[in-house]
Amino acid sequence: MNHQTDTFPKLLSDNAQRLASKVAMREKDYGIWQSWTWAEMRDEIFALANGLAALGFQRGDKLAIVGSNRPRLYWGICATQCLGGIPVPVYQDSVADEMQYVLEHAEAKFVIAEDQEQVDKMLEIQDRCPNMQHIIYDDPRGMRAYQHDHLHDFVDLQTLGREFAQAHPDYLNQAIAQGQGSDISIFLYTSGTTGKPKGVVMTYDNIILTARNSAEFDKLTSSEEVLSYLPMAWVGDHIFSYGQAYVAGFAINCPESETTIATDLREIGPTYYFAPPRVFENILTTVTIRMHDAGKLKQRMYNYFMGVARKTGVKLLNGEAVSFKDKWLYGLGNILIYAPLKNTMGFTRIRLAYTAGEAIGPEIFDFFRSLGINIKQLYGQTEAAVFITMQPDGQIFADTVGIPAPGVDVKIADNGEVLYRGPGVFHSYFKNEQATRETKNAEGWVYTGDAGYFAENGHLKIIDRIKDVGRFNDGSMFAPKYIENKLKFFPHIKEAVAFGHEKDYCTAFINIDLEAVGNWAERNNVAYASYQELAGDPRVYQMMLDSIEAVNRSLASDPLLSNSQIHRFLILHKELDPDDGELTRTRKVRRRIIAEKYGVLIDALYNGSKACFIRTEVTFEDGRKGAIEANLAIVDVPTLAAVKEAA
Amino acid sequence: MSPELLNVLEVIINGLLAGVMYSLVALGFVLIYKASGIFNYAQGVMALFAALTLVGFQTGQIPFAHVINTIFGTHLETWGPGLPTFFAILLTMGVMVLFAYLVERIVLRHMVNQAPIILFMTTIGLAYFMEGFGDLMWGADIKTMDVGLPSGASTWFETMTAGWATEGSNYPGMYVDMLDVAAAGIAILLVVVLTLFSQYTKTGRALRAVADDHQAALTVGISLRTIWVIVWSIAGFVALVAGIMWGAKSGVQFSLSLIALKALPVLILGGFTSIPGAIVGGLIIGVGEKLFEYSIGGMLGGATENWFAYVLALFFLMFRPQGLFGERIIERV
Amino acid sequence: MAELTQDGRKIGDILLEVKNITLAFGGVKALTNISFDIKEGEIRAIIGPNGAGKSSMLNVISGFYHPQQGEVWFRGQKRGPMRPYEVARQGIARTFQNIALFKGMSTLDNLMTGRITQMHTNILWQALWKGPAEREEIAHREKVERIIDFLGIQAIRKTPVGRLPYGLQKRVELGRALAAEAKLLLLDEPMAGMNLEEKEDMCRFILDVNEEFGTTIALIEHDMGVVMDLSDRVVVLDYGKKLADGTPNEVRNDPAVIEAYLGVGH
Amino acid sequence: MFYRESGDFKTSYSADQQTFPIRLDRHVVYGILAFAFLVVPFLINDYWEKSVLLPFLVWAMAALGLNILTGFCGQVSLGTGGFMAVGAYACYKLMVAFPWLNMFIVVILAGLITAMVGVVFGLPSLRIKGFYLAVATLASQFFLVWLFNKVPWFYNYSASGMISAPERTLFGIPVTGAEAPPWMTYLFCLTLVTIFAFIAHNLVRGRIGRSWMAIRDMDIAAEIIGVPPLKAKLSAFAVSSFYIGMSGAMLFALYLGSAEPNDSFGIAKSFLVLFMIIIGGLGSILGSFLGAAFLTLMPVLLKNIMVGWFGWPADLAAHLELLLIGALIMFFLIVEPHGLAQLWRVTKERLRLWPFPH
Repeated sequence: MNHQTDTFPKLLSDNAQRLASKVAMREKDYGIWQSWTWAEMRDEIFALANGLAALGFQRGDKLAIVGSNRPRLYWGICATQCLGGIPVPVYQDSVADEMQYVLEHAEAKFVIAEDQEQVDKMLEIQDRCPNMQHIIYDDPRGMRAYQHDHLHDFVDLQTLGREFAQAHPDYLNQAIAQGQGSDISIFLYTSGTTGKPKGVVMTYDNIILTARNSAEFDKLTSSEEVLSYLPMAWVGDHIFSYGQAYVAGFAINCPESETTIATDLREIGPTYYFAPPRVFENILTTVTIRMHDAGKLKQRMYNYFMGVARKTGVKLLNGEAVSFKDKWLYGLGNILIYAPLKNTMGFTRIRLAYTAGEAIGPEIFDFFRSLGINIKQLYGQTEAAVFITMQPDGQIFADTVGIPAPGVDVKIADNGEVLYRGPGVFHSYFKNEQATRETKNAEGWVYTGDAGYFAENGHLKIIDRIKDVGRFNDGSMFAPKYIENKLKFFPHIKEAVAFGHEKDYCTAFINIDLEAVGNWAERNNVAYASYQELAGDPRVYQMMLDSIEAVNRSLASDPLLSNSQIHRFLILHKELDPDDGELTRTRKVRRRIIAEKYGVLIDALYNGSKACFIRTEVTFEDGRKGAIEANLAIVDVPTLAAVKEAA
Repeated sequence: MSPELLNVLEVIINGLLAGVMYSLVALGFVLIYKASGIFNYAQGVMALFAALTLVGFQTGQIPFAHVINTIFGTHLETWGPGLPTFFAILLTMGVMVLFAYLVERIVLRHMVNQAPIILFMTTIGLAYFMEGFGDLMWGADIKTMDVGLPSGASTWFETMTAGWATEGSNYPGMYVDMLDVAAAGIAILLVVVLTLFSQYTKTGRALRAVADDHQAALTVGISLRTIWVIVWSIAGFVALVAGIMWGAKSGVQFSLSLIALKALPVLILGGFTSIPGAIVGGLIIGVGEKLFEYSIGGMLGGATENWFAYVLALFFLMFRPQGLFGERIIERV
Repeated sequence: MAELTQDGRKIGDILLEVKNITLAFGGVKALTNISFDIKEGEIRAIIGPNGAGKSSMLNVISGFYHPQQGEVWFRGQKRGPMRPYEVARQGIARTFQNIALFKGMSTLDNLMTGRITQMHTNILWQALWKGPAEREEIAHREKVERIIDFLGIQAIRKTPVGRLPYGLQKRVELGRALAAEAKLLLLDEPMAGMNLEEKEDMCRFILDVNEEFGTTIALIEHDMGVVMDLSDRVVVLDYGKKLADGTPNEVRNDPAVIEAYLGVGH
Repeated sequence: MFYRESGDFKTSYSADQQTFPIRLDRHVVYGILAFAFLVVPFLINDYWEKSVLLPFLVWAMAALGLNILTGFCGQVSLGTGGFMAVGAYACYKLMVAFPWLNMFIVVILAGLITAMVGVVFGLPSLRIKGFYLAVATLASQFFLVWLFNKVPWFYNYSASGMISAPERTLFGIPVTGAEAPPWMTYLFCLTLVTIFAFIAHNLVRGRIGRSWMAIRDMDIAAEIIGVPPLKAKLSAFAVSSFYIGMSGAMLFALYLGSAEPNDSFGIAKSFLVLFMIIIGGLGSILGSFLGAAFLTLMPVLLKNIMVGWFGWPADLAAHLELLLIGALIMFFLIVEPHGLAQLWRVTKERLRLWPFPH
């Protein structure tokens, strides 16, 4: 590959010339979208890099990045790479000792922290991280009183850098020139579903090649607009708002704060958008809820035209032929409903949207596609620099994740596990040879840990984590995740946990969606004081029962999974919560922990009792601990006989 | 006494008499403003309307004759000889009460706690409406009003005052119109009655309570609505009286509604909320403008009454922004 | 003679001093022979039971009331009789006991109005807008946006303040006073009618203001706890007379003060 | 429903605080202006000029002026008629004295003269507030009208006591007098009104406008945070009278052609303009136009219906019209005291959120 642009610093210089006056980055700050062109951004980054150099930053030093999506933090990544260092973005919402593990493990010498809050965390764990030498902060608010001997204000550091550049004009250029594609570009720590996070080591080639391939696959241009709101530590954000942005040269936009993302999304109106299924799910839920308050006429209009859209929209998007009448109706609907709706959601300009990480509900998927939003699924993981399979335009199916990404080979192992190989395949796990060997074999095949198979249309279908795929006592396959997803497709079910491994039949925990169910309660004036009370309401149980029966029906129709029909379930008295370790930061279910925590309940599900008492420790927003008690009803669900394939 | 002096005296007396008329109209404003905080611009038109109605009843006109004729091509005029003055007045009073009721029902109750300026504009709207309504109902032509009040110069006063003049200066004596005197008399009577009413009747006390604070009024046990109706009715009567006087003096016609404009300076002078203020203010202005016209007006080309009252009030305000008897405005942070 | 507080803030020379102020309305004496000073960079509290004349004192300082006797010295100069807006131009900003925001305007406009003393382009440029007027507008907008950010009221930037809840209105009013970038900030019961959380925020803001911008602050407050935590020195008024003056501790243990407060049953 | 704001974001303060921040609004306004300037002149005829367009423009100008004083600075004035008279007579004297003077200059000078008069009559506002002030302003109304009646110098000793506009040309085309073609007078007024509407907007969105609104919303607080009441109020009176003066000049020179104090500038006119801004919306530039449109077009409409269709006698129609206007005004004040502008604001919000209710 062209070694002019085989590292990000080189790409930066290149863009700064080709797209000098084109906006590279925006941030909603002080009421307007502050903008930086590629040229300006280069200068900022170089100033920072020189500043770091002035602090004695050495090749191979690690620099941790702690904070939400801020331009200066993104600059931190590239500045580090300029000096041949390794950036280590960290999940900023993780608690101090989780952070401490990552920083210590990564041997971070430098830290760029967003604000006082993050700096405080750093200072708290400093003594346990011997390598940590310098902390640079972005927002000076409240930092005045701090001891500044190893604390640096971002701007001051840049000034320092500019002076350093005066003294050593070509230091930086040399440093950049030394870098090459095979060098380490970044550590991305996976929030491991089990055990401690692993540091995935990526080379420039990994990121840049993957970014380039995928950009070509979707014809991304320098005119895209992206909203960068997902954690910087997550590989997805690193690809979508860093890798692809540098490769294609498009602009990324940082929201004002976590709380204003919706408004910022609406203002920016991205052309290229990634979100995990639950985000799209939330959007749909809010749309439905807000429409409930609308006037009769509006509602009728909305329902009618959404009907039209379901009938026509998807076809139009897939370029299939539709009758003139439908086209005309859709056009009318577009004026009256779709376009305004997209406008309020911020999707007016959207050209391409991706979702991944979890399976997405068909009706959610279709809702957006029928509006003319080209939302597609991809299947990926950190170790692959995201892309393993992706859906080509026009071949979109809700239940499959598409065909192998360009340059990637995918095969299914005998045990049903999905394996892949390609340019994005990670270098290694940092300081964890064994894990590396377990995951990546000699020929470079990576074990995804997911069970799946290629459907007859050549698209990959993921069932579940291979290690979660269990067997019922009768030996038939039990795929909890698959069942849980089917449950979670219902708007009023937020989380679900299915059990059945080495049991006779399948059972489930349900978490209701407070927003959706709460709204339902309001409309049917069901009074409730707390989440717990609402969850315990018999009418809510009935609602869940109906949904579960529906799931059973669909399961019955699948010969592989007909035994997985849910026989009994209960509604949990509290929301499963990352802070209680029940979910990962990316909201994946931690089965082991849940199994331990709620053992009594699981037993109750199988010993036929009608109710069960439970007392649980909880962590509140402010970190205080407490306990809640509840007596949970357990309900039996009618099941159907398996439908024979013939039928 | 020298004729000049006597002339001045004459001017003053006439000024006082005119002033009483101003006070009379101002009174209507004050009543409503005190009770409902509404600055009722329509007061003048109410006088016109009352006068029109009265004349209509007296002469037995058919209401809306003009309209009916236009639409149905009929030629209606009157339904008979008309009512004796006394009944006509009673009937007119009834009409004014009805009017007060309707105003409260249709307009006021929708306007509770609106900005004063909005209320004010509403009453201007009301004025327009009533003017159009009155004209449609009774026709816009100028009518003469005769309720049997004395009028013309008072000869004995003339002869009496003629005597005061110094010998030899064949001074004709002062001219005083009987009508003005009568009007003044009635106005004074009305004020007395009103004062007694507000002092010694339950309703009257309630009214005063409202003026001080609306909550208090409710505790007195009379609904604000009722009170408003009462107040507007009273204002209606006052308007009727004023209408009669001015009507009798210079015919019943549109210009009658302009007496409202005469009353305004009286109000700022006397203060929106003070009945004595209205009276004293009226007298000051009456005398003031007459004197000014007599002494300086001529040099300025006359007709200074149009504005003198206002300019007087204006300068007065510069030194006492809350008017003669109005409550003091205390500024706080 | 700059001294340091234990939390490392600098306290400078006397910024404002009132000498033997006596203020009367008609016959009633609101203030009798009051004297005290406010030093650069400190947080000064004025406390006292209701009707002690605290607000009157503030109104004297901000030039709204003109005392019959006594002098006000600001930045080393005796202040002649002044209209309130002239006082404001000297660099004294304030908030009011019962919020006095401009209800018809947005949060942003309220804050911009707070900077009115610093804006000067003449009416003709204003009419033209493009050019000096717009440049000035933007320059001040940038300053105001810093304050909006500082107070965390971005979300209500363009909302008419009339529609805001009480707590936020208080915050906006503080913002308007901050916008003036005054030397001396007078806060008249900044926490009146707030819930605990709002009070904590407000305390935080007051301390930050004093720390970040080094603004001198004089505040009236009923909540003793708040006063004692916040202020460097406290002056106690009662029935228009000065009861005590000193550090929170001195004041707390002053018998006269205790008496007065037990008197009104706090 | 028609708004597509997503993607229409602001990267600078000047963009953020421009006159029409929303793209669609901007385009619509440009469209309307283009139509008014480039199309209407070719369609206009005498009837439309004299009974619809000119009155609308003239009164819109007056409404702008009064709205600045009453709507933005909170000082109620009933002297509008008087100030219009000042504008008219100033215009007349200037036209006669300097025949060569460009008509635009004349009108603007007339405005300036009125502004000075306005300041004088505004002085009381420093002591007097609210209704007292409102009534006090009537003094100027009556005094001025009386003045122009009584002092022959103002109407150049003409026997009738009326003033009538001599013919003046602009680029060789008569703009005043009987010969002036409709499109010329129309374009003349349109240009003035457009320019000064924008100027008014610039004033109210900047420092001066804020000082006015501060005085309006809470004068004491305003003074304590540094707004000099004298400057604020008098500047409001000056600017307001300036606009009203110009409208008076336009009313006389371009619309009526001749004028006489009592009928043309009587107290009724003062009320009319006050109605315009209240029905249109206090403190809103747009409102001034809506109000002016409503109160100039509606009578025309009513007349057309009653006289034109039903063939009723004019006097009857006049009374009915009076009655209806009075009723309509009351109706409006009851249903939407904040005026048409507010009505529009609400509708717009709904359109922006469409299909959601809120």
